[in-house]
Amino acid sequence: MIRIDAVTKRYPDGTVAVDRLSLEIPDRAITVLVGPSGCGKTTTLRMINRMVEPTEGSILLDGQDIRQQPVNTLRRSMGYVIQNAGLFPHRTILDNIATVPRLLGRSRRQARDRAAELMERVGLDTALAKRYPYQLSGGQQQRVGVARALAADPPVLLMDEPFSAVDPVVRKQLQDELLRIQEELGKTIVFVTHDIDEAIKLGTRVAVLRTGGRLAQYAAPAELLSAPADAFVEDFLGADRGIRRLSFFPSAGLELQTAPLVPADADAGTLAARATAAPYLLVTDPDGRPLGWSEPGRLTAGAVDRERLLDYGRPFVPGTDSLRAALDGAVLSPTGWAVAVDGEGRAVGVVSQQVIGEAIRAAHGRVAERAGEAAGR
Amino acid sequence: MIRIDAVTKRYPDGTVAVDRLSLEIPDRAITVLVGPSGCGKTTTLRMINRMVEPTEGSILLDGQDIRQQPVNTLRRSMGYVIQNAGLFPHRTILDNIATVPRLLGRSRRQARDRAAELMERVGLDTALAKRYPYQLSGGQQQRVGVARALAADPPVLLMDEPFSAVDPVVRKQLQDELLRIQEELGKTIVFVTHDIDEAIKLGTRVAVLRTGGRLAQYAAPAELLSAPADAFVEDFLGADRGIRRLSFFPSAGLELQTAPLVPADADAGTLAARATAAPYLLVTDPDGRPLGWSEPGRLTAGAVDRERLLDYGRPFVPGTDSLRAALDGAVLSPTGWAVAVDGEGRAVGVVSQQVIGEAIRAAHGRVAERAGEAAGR
Amino acid sequence: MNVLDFARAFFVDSAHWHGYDGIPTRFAEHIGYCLEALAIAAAIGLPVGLLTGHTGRGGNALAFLATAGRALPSFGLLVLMFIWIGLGLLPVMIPLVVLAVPPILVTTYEAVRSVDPSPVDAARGMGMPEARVLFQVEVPVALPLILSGLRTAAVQIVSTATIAAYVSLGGLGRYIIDGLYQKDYEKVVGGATLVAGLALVTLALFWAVSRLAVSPGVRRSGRG
Amino acid sequence: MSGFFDLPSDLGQSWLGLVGLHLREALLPVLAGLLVSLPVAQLCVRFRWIYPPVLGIATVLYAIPSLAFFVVLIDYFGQSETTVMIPLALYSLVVLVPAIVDGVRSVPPETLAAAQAMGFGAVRRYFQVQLPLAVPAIIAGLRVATVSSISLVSVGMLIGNQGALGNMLYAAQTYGRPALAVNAVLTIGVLGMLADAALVLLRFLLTPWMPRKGAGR
Amino acid sequence: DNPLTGGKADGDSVVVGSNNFPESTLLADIYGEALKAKGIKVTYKPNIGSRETTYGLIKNGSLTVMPEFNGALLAHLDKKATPKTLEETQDAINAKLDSRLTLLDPAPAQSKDSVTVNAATAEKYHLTDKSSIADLKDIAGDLVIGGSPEFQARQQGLEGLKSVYGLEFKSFKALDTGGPLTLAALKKNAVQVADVFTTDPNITKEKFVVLQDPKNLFGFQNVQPLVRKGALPEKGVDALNAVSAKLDTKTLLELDTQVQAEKKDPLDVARAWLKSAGLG
Ligand SMILES: Nc1ncnc2c1ncn2[C@@H]1O[C@H](COP(=O)(O)OP(=O)(O)OP(=O)(O)O)[C@@H](O)[C@H]1O
Ligand SMILES: Nc1ncnc2c1ncn2[C@@H]1O[C@H](COP(=O)(O)OP(=O)(O)OP(=O)(O)O)[C@@H](O)[C@H]1O
Ligand SMILES: [Mg+2]
Ligand SMILES: [Mg+2]
Repeated sequence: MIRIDAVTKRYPDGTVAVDRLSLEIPDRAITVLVGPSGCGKTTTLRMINRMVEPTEGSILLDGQDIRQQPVNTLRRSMGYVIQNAGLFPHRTILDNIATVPRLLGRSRRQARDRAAELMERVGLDTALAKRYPYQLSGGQQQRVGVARALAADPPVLLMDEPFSAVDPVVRKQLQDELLRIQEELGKTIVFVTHDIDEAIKLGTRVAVLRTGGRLAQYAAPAELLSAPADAFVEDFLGADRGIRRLSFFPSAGLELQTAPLVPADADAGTLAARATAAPYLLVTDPDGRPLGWSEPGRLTAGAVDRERLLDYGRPFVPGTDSLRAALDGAVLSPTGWAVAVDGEGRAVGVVSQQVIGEAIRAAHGRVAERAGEAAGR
Repeated sequence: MIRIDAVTKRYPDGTVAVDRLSLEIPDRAITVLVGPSGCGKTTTLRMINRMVEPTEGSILLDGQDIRQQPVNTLRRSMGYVIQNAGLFPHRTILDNIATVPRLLGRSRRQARDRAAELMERVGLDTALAKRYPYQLSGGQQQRVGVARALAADPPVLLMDEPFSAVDPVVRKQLQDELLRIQEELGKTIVFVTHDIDEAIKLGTRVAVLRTGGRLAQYAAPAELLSAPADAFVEDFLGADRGIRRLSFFPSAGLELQTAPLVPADADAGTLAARATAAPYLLVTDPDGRPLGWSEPGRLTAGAVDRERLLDYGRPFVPGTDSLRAALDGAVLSPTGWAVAVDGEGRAVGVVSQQVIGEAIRAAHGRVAERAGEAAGR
Repeated sequence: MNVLDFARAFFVDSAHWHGYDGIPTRFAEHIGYCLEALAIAAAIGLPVGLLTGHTGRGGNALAFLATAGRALPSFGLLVLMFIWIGLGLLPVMIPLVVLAVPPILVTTYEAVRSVDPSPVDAARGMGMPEARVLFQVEVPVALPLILSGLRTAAVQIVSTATIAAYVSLGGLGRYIIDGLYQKDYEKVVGGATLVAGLALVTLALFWAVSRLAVSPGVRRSGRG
Repeated sequence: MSGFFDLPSDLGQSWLGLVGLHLREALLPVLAGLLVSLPVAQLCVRFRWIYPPVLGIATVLYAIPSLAFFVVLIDYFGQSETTVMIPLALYSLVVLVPAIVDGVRSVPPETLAAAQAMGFGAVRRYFQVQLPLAVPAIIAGLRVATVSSISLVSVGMLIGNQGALGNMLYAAQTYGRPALAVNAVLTIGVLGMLADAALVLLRFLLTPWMPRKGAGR
Repeated sequence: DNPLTGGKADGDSVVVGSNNFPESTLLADIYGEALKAKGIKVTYKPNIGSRETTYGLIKNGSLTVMPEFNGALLAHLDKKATPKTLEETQDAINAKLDSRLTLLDPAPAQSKDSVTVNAATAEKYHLTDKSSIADLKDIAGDLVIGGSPEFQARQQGLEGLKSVYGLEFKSFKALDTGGPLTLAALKKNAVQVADVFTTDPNITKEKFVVLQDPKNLFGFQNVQPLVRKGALPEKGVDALNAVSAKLDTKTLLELDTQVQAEKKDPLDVARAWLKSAGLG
């Protein structure tokens, strides 16, 4: 665990970048520092690997003051990833990644083998190994940066706005990969961003800093969304707080209705039987994939006019997707019902917006209960 | 009206940047070109002011081929705003803005007066007039860019990712200001971005381009969200399509309930009378501002324990805010009810998630009707 | 007779190809002076430039020194040093070194200063000792510019080493000074041609060195 | 005749006179070089392919020792200032042309695009945008060219008292007065540095629009 | 005249030039001041360079008056000439002299190039001021000779030493025209033999030994003004001839000593002498 203890950083010019900050950064989780430009995120991060020395306070790594070990040893035990990756332009991708193992005295061969292994882990084609950084796209460079930081298998990873220079699509990929890597490797990651969405998506815990380097709130993302500590945090979280928070409510418990599902080739009897099951029926193709909604009265056996079916929105996968996806599906369809599908896209049920609403309220209840328990302890 | 007519641009190196693109750009509206990096947005924009000449096809401005007037006359009739503003670093802010009026032969005095006027219009303190660009923040520079483009009062404004280099908070301000300016001045604006949120927020119509410079879809934002033309557009719009679309559904028609509102100092009689009105009551302060929800049973006359009230989420302003805000409010509160307030923040009613759901379905219906009418015509 | 004829006449005259005043001897002498001067200048300029560039300190003092170095006239220094020191190689080396240090110093400083800070930051962040940061990151990335500083210095030395002849040393300047006093254009043009040729060879050498020594990653990303 | 500023009669000038002469012989060539460089550099910017050959020719000229130039030029221009100034002007090209080319090329593309979009024609764009923005680079080049020109003039002494302050070097040798050589070297050095400082000041005055941090080199 | 010569030989001003050695400058000052004393406007162009250069300049009109040494001038004009007398020298020169130029009366003062060895060499090879250049025949191969760069290519230089005395030195070191480089080199034994002017005050001071020139390679070296025809008014010609008449070798040596050893300004020395001789 990294423990930042009442740390203040005053730069020689008098700027107070960080002001009496205390944070406990749990092991094997992603802790995100977020806040407006100039609020001291980078400074805080760099104090952890002593690229900046605190003016006051101390930082403990597993209970030991980080000033007690030689600075370069400390840094080698922490991966560091920055915006634009900061790759060495004069070295090939492979040698970039192999840098720290080489620093640690590994043989060139060993270091390169390790580098090749890491390229795969971060999703880079090993055909790129002999290329130079300028021959890579921004997203690829960023992956190399992550691989390089991981090369010595350090327990801690410090990441300073690593994805902010790539376009939104690639950024999403990189975020997903980071989550995957984190799941596989269980590193202690401190991640700096100024993008609240990124913070909420990636963070196990999120520390919101305000200008002047003071801590505004430090909480799990769901808690941040449901109970912002003050107006500053609330503003910073933006307008969609409620809906975004639904990302943390699982859709697993939703009670799906299967009665409104009818195959396109259903016979008249089936149709008649389902007619009263729901205001709308979801027509599916022979594989069970949703085609669209129809009022029961408009359906005739064996002949579905696909053109006349109503849009079924964007289906969600119960268990995998959150209530947010379910609600999105429900409000997207004119019927107000969301379609649930399995991993292969086959409809497994439908759920009304009302049921989703109840699930949301129930989830609120559970959160409140847990909060109560936590408070009671 | 600007009419892009089957325009193709092939660069000398063989890259086809724009491929048989046809677009009608309406007057006095913001038309947004959006698409992934390299899809030909900048090329398209620059063909409009002939900084790039089409290989094939033609562009008409108010029915006249743009090649028929002298190129510099054409360009002076169009404002052009780009990322990082492209300000002249060697000229003061005032002189930057005064550039085009000076080119058009206005006297230095006149041009500067005009420039000062424009600084105010775009929200720049005139105290900045004598500064040089390097002395301004990114957001201020971008405002100068807009002012400069407006200086000659051109009917057309071409904007190429003007806000993409500033941070999200400033970016939102700039977007809001652009909408305000557009409302005041009624320019024909062609706006390039790769950010779909920006496109949806600003665009009267949005043209989605795909890599290779072909048009994927050209529609109003609401239509884009409800009926993406294909999987590419759907992917490009991202996951929150349904909820984002609610931004275009007004909250004005929502039926508000006032019965659950109780003042904090309500007497026992009032409390009793309201007890059955709803599962939860919204307690308000003496000014009528919401304090929080409570189950009726938990309230005792004259003594509200504010700590025990439930969070009322983020209230919405009926008429001003959209159904998106209302739904956000509803899912944010553990009660599932959204609070409506007036401009001063006084509670004017509450609405359940279910009612919002119905309103959404009704809105869907209206859209479908209008689409039907449009198709029928 | 035009310049080309003079040059041809100079080179076809077999008398110019052997003996103590022959082209091979003079050429070797000239190269000797140049190499020595460049080596001394590099030994002064490179370490100081690397160090100041790496720490980012002393830039102003360095700029002042460099301007001073450039402003001192090589020829004047030569005469002064001759008056003070007398005959010998030292009076020639001093002005040549004074001439060559500023470009090496300033370019090296600028080259290291202008290295993209993010790889350097990353290098520190991964626990590289400062010396390695300098020699394994900053220097390889700054190498093209550092070489260009050395190249400028080398070409200036090649051209200026001709002044050695004024204090009765050898080198290609011999032909030019002798040619001047003997009113022998063949010698002057021939000598000048040899000097220019040597300068071109120097350029080519530096080009070859930068091809070999500069990482393709830096070469391509630098100038495009 | 032994004071620091007492010059032998055969120099035909007072110390101050030599300073004036020196400045003229050094600065006129740089000015001429600048006037030639501007259009040449513009051509190089316009037509990229002529830049390498132009640079190549300039480099070769630069490599030719000034004395060799003098000897050949004496036949055409005699023992005159012109003879001394022509090579100096040629030398300034090798510094000025790349400086201007780089300066003009380093104008941010978005600034140029903005100018183009505002309807600036090519000429206006050159004079109102590219050239002013290239001023820092041009002056950086001028500083190097001026300082080396000032120091190179002294070689003119070898062709018969055409080296202005450099002539003192000859006198120092023949009359065995080292002080004269010290005087010459120091005066030339100080002149060079003053000229450099003047150019820095000029840059400062011409570019109020540049961030004012550090003095530059 | 070529307008581009940059010379100031226009109209009324007389341009007096000199070669790049102190004696030449001193002579130019003497002749120039004598002209000034007669009210003629004078411009000096001192320290120009070698004869090869100055002869070209006076030919093209950049210079009007040039103090010359008749034997050296002849050697420049005609390498083969071996005059036995002063008259023969004058005739030989006049035969080859450019038609636009003329020589005024020669002065008795002579300042010859010479083959001079330093003290160490003299001692080593037992050379005295009675020894002849020819005595170097056997040892020349071990000796380095120094002189002005032009000495290397002149008849009255390496070429003559080879053709007249059959000397082939180990190598030649280009120095200056009997100036500080030559002295330094000779003193430091960087050269063992050098071309030193016979009027050089350093010869006695440094115990250099001037070798005899029995074959008269360096010929007559009388000081003699070379002028452009018609460029000098009559009174000027008279003034210069009057100066030459009073200038003998002893005087010249004395004046040289004042300039080179006592470091007086040549102009002051020239004026003082002219005054004392009743010419200024
Ligand atoms: N070396 C320094 N000297 C002086 N002030 C500094 C220095 N580094 C940073 N600062 C100042 O300290 C404050 C915090 O800087 P820091 O870089 O930590 O912010 P940040 O949160 O990372 O901002 P951003 O989002 O822009 O990266 C800022 O006001 C900054 O200007
Ligand atoms: N001058 C040019 N010469 C050759 N190809 C070009 C040129 N300009 C642009 N292109 C190419 O044309 C395509 C479209 O470029 P364009 O700049 O219009 O894209 P864009 O949509 O604006 O991209 P971005 O979002 O990155 O700004 C790209 O593939 C680009 O590489
Ligand atoms: Mg930061
Ligand atoms: Mg673009």
